[in-house]
Amino acid sequence: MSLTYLEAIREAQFEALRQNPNVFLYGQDISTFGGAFKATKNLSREFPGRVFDSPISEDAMIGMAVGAAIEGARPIVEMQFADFSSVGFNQIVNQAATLFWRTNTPCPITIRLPSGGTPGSGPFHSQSMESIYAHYPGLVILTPATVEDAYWMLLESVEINDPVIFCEHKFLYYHLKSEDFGEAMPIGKARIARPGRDATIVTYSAMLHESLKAAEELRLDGYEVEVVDLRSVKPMDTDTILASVARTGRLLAVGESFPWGGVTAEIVARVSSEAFHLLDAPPMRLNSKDTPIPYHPNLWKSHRPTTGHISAALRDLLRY
Amino acid sequence: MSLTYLEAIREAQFEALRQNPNVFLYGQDISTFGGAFKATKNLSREFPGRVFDSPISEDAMIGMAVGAAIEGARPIVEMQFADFSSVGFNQIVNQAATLFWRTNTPCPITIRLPSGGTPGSGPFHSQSMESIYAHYPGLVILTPATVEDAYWMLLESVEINDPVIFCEHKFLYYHLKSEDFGEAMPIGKARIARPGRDATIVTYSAMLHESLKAAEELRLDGYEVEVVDLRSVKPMDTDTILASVARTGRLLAVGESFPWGGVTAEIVARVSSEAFHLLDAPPMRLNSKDTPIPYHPNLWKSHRPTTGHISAALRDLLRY
Amino acid sequence: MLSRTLEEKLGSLYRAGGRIVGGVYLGRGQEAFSAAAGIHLRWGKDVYGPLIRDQAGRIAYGEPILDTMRTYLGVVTGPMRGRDGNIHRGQPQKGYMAMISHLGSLVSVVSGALFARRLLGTLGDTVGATSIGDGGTSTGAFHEAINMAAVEKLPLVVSVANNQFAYSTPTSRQYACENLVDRAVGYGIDGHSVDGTDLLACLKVFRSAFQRTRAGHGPQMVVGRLLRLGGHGEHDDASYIPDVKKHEHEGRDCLIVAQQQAMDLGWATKAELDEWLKNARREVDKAQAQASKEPTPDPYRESWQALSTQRLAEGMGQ
Amino acid sequence: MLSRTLEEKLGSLYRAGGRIVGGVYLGRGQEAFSAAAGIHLRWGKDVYGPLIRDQAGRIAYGEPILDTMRTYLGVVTGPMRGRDGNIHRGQPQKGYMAMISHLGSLVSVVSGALFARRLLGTLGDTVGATSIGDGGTSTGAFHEAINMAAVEKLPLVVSVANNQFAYSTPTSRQYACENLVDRAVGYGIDGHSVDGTDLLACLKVFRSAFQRTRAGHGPQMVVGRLLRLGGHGEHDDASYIPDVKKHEHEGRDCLIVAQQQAMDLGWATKAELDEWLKNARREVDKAQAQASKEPTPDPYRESWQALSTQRLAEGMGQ
Ligand SMILES: Cc1ncc(C[n+]2csc(CCOP(=O)(O)OP(=O)(O)O)c2C)c(N)n1
Ligand SMILES: Cc1ncc(C[n+]2csc(CCOP(=O)(O)OP(=O)(O)O)c2C)c(N)n1
Ligand SMILES: [Mg+2]
Ligand SMILES: [Mg+2]
Repeated sequence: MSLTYLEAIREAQFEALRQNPNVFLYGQDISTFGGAFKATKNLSREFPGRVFDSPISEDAMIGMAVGAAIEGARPIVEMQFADFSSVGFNQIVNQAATLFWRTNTPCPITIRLPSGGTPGSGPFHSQSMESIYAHYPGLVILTPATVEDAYWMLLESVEINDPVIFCEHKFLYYHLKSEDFGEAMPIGKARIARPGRDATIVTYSAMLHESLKAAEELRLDGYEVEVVDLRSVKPMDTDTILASVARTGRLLAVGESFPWGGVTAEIVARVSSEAFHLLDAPPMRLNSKDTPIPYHPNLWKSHRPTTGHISAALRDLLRY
Repeated sequence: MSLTYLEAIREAQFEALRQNPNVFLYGQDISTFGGAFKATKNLSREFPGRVFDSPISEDAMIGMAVGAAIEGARPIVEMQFADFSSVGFNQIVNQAATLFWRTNTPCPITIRLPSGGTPGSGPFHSQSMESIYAHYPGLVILTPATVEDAYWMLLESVEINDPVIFCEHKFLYYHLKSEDFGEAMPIGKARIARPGRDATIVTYSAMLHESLKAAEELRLDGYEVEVVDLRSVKPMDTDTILASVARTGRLLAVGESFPWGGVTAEIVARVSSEAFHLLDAPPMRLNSKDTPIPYHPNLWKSHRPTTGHISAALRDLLRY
Repeated sequence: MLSRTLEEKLGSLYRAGGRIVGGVYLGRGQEAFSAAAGIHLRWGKDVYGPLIRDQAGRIAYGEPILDTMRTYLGVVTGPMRGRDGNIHRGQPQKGYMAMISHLGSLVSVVSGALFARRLLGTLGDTVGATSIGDGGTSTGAFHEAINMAAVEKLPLVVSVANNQFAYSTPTSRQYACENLVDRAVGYGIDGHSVDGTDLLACLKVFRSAFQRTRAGHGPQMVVGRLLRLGGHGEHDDASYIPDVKKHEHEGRDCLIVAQQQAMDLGWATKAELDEWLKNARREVDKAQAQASKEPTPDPYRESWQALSTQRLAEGMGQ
Repeated sequence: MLSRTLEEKLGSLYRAGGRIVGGVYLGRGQEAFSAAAGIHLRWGKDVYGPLIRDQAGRIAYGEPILDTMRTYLGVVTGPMRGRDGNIHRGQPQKGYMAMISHLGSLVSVVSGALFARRLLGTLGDTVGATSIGDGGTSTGAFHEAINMAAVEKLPLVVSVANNQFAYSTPTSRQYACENLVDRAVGYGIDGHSVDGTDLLACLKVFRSAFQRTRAGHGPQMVVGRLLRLGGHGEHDDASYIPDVKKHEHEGRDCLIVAQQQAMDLGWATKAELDEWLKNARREVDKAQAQASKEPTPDPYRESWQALSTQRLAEGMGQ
């Protein structure tokens, strides 16, 4: 049996609903219809009365989840696309994220954001918002890159007593497959997705796979590039990053969100500040371009980093 | 005559209204009442029919400004506090910021965000959101630190054919005074607020003044710290930053927004990537703490960077 | 006059019917309602902010079919130059607003344009119109914008196409009132209800709504009851639309109704209608042929600049 | 019974009247309306999400005066521990929600709590209540939340305190309908209108609203017409409130009205009322004296952790 990343997300929700009667799902078209991507397929049938279609009201959806969490429920909220969470932004960063700090009341909600670009999706169905949410205190930001992580991290999200922004990547939904869900790895730890000694790529989500391909390309040139999969961008596992850079002396941070600030700037800033002496070359970063995400696949392919861009950056980095 | 930072903002709006009949003001309580901070005091009387009280509808306020800009008007929108722009977030980052790129139609709107902390203001009347907005393509983010910049940059904002997020700092409203508005300096250029040779602080807005005080403290220890005032965080004047670091070899980035990602990470990442060889010590950064902004002044004083924190960081940096 | 109007309308309906290759979110079943609004708007003069299912309204408004085709095909000659696509197209400088995906957020933009025109003295007899679906009425953006338009008493007509579903979500999970038109009184604006499958009725109600708004009575809300005859997008088989019987009346095809009306009133014969359809098909084919020949965007020639102000652009490429 | 209710109410009104040192946003003129809602709620049982001007409602609900005082003084013994202040206080674990500043955004939180109780089987006969001002009704958050509560048919009472101004903004710049209660029908919920200066009337209308919502009739909207007797905050002299005459009726002090009502109905004599006032003052003074002695927060003992999950905290201090 082979499971996709999308199926892993469904299965994790199935498991969460099965294990804990306090879990419920709330989102647009997620009940009978099973969601725009079918991430909740059949769940309304398997768990009657626990999967709800919501009105098109992202602000109220998050607010309602916060209220439910206060009462001991553990809601999983699906945003139809990450991009639409901009409408629920205030409730996420000001209501959910501050609740515990202000009132000592835990806020166990999981917000699923179908994230990232796919061809032809355009400026409003392609965004990667992890950099935005990670800026705010009080949120946990997860960015699974594998089928296994999609499953285990979503399941663990529901157990976490804080608001989790679960950035699942739409490009991986069908592309990525695995035989089983393997072993759980704790949230907060990065993973060495590929060991190497000449340079370190720190990345996450769909960019992991582009990076792995680039590392493979560089192997043909005789380089061993280490690839670190962050898994969660906040908390960010600085120790694992620094240990890798200690081995390789070279850093390339790769992300799919917009280039100004965000995950890759945070990676580079941490490494430069905390492990300056370990660096043999200037740290580099690679992001999407500083424009909205283009509709036409020709443009889109150039907008986000892909294997070609990453290989080219690596060559620059290694040449230094 | 002595003018405050707040008066500069009023005067700039007066001048904008006077110079250009297409300018109008839209915001909560800004008409007869003159705004929560009196930044539009008397303007409704001086320019009848051009200063409007809006309903409490931040989303629609921004949308309406975009529509008006499309028709050739040049709206200045006041958010009562920067924090409330979270409700207009979607219209800012997805409607206003993408308009030109998508449709080739300029979007000359200025959004004034009374930003930053003051004692007792708490989590929702103290935020600095420049790091959030700067992440998005299509926006210009201004962060004036002086009375002169408050005046000239606001006046220039209105002339810019793109959406401008004007982050004016509430702590400076009354504290900061100047004899006159001096000379305009173009947006996009940073300013050496204090020359030095031993270390560079790159900062902006209210943190400029804390940084200048810290630099003064360090002078007593015999150090000459250069202080760069970014003025606009996006575009960020990398050339001026790098030229300063070339002189001093040491970098400390100071900002008031939350610590994860954002302006200081961007500064450190740029310098590390583009001028690695110029650095004699690991670059450092200083931000607010990673919690909501506290209500009680005791906590608040420790939450954001102040002279003491900056001096301590500088000493670490210089000791390296 | 009415006949002429109707003629244009039917033409547009046909074209909307013989719809575009690559189109994804269709307005099948909503053409009469959409076109009846669009026909009251003057291309290049009035402000129009159409939504997903307003192909018919767009044509009635005056958008050239070629622009539609170019946008769907993403060629650089189209108004969106491949940067954005399909239903997001528009030409804001002409008053033809380009929606973003976030439902509800276009209403305030259309309002802002009208507000500015009044302020700048360019309003004249122009008006604005925009649309929303039953689902979109649940957004805060929609509420804020309607309320603001009411406060500003703008000359705006808002069509609410209640097609009984928002994607798969039935109205029972979207709102709890009897009829969405009941919201009008709470905003202090005029509300109109109409059978959205009946072209003549739609024309009539929109004519009166536009008259009223032009006469200074402020925003008008027109709620049309109809049914989306198809999936949400072309990928969707709409298997969740449960009992066709339940939707018997709204479920009738407004296009067939309109043709019958045209014949009954003697505005067109069956032969003429067939001829229009043929012409429409020909026109669509022609546009498609033309657009297909045109160049798709080239990333190396793309400016990759989100700002219009060159000197402030950072050019943060890879 | 009614007498007892009223007694508690008056007590709370008095306390609300002899209000707290350091308080900034007062509910003067709104006590009757606020308390009439709060009195129907059971501390530790029902869900209450009060807003800025609900001091009276909070007391009627059962919040200890000492918590109020501690929060205003920012001492660590208060429910907010100096981290947040004044009107933002609450104890969510008890069903007493702690508002954030963003108007409208608490309504969905209160709804969510009720939704969860129903789902988890803990609802029983409990209900929820929350408030909004005339200005707050313009927020998208408010609209989305009310609509959602209506769809979910939650046992929720929403008080709309129409005090004629939002900060300085008169209702003519806030909405265009006749009466905000006209929005109820558009949400498909019950609407009630009341003279917010008349305690007896307020008690009556809220009693019926709470009865109806408890009986399964879904959300209830109660609109009270009144006037804010003072500035928006204590820094504001409200010089923009133009013609007192215009607001003659709403402008009367609900507290005086209530006292008169109590005496007319023989529930209390003038002497008793005076005694209550004295007691209230004493209680407030006592709370103030106690809270003043308690420690303010110490940044060195503060955890500076925004997450409850220790192992996921980054501790990004300076
Ligand atoms: C704010 C927001 N949330 C979610 C979506 C995703 N979405 C696109 S269309 C749609 C359904 C719209 O339903 P309705 O408004 O009734 O219009 P219809 O498709 O029926 O014409 C949804 C949920 C969106 N576009 N915007
Ligand atoms: C979303 C949002 N925008 C702006 C504000 C700033 N603000 C605080 S109170 C207030 C006026 C509120 O008026 P109303 O709702 O009528 O309540 P009242 O003060 O009259 O009781 C405003 C604009 C806010 N709190 N939230
Ligand atoms: Mg619909
Ligand atoms: Mg009010």
